[in-house]
Amino acid sequence: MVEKNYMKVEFLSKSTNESFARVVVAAFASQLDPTIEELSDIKTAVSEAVTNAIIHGYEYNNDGIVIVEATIEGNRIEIIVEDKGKGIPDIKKAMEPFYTSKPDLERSGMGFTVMETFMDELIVESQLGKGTRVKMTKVFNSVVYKE
Amino acid sequence: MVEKNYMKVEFLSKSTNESFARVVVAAFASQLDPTIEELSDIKTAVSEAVTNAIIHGYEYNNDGIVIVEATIEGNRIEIIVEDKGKGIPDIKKAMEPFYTSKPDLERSGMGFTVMETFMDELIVESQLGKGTRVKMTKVFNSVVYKE
Amino acid sequence: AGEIKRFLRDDGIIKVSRSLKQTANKIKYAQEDLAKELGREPTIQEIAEELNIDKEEIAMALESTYQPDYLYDVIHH
Ligand SMILES: Nc1ncnc2c1ncn2[C@@H]1O[C@H](COP(=O)(O)OP(=O)(O)O)[C@@H](O)[C@H]1O
Ligand SMILES: Nc1ncnc2c1ncn2[C@@H]1O[C@H](COP(=O)(O)OP(=O)(O)O)[C@@H](O)[C@H]1O
Ligand SMILES: [Mg+2]
Ligand SMILES: [Mg+2]
Repeated sequence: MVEKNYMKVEFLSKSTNESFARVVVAAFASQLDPTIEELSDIKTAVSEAVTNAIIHGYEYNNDGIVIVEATIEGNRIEIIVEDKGKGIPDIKKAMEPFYTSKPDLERSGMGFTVMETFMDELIVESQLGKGTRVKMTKVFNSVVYKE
Repeated sequence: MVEKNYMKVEFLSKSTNESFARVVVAAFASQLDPTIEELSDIKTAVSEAVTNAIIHGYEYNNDGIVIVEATIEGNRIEIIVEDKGKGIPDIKKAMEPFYTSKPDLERSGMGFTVMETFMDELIVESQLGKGTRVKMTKVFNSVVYKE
Repeated sequence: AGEIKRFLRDDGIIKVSRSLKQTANKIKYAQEDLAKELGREPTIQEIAEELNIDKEEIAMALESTYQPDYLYDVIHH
């Protein structure tokens, strides 16, 4: 039988909530009984996506809402990070390594690359003026799959 | 200016999510850096409310949704635990120490008393067949904030 | 008197931030010990059992020592 679980968390687009988002996802993912390293991969990816929502989606505006959803099914976790912010004009370009629209802020332009590296799958959807939705999935190999 | 923050989390009414809910609220509240004791009071109260939602509100049905909201304002935290379950027929009676509708399950009947003891304020609202909403507030005396 | 007060404040009223860092340290040692013992990386549950805390608590304590990954570090500095 596949154990299924679901959670959704919403919070204000304040940078103090980046750490909160990491803990929420890590605490939820801990039900899959990963190693510390697997947990840390997920945190890194979530951190990048949430930071993007706050600084690009809402441009440091503190009263936007960031939504993070997570679904566990078997040994697989799917994480969605969503904002209702300004959206991405060119997703393909945005996902290129080192591309950043804010070079002045010393952004590395490596956020999406990091998400791709640490997760197994990454899908980015965005609409100008409507917001952005980043879906990431990862399979935990440490999980002893019980029938 | 008083620092304000807000979060809302929804999750399935599975008992494995009780410790998840506790840590989510703790992670959010820990932004204020309270004492261990203050944080532990909150975790205990949240635990009781979430357990009630799962075992009484949804009667162990795994696909109900439990909602936990938390608002920080200055050194005060307000926590709402809500379910869309069966509701409480007589709130006054339900809140009496040692009253339980499930004595067969070795329930202590002390959940609401614990919430009242560990928090500064407790308000229970409920509608039969619609659900229950428990609102609790606490002031962290250890946390100094500037107005 | 000031010294006694400071002592009490330090010892009696422990802030969450400090306690989380202590737990994170214990997690690190437990992880190392278990890795030796098991010959592989321990899971969160195995560490949780060793320390007698919830695995969700481990997720929270680890955040107190959170550092972006190596790759991220190199890029940002
Ligand atoms: N949530 C978002 N909302 C709007 N724009 C975004 C969002 N996420 C990413 N972007 C755009 O994609 C670019 C690349 O993102 P990323 O790889 O994380 O690099 P960086 O954040 O360092 O700029 C950003 O510079 C920004 O223009
Ligand atoms: N969320 C809820 N939905 C429906 N009934 C509830 C809920 N919370 C509490 N109750 C009712 O109130 C009673 C007292 O609750 P509590 O003080 O926590 O004691 P216990 O959970 O041990 O029974 C419960 O036995 C139950 O009948
Ligand atoms: Mg980025
Ligand atoms: Mg109870």
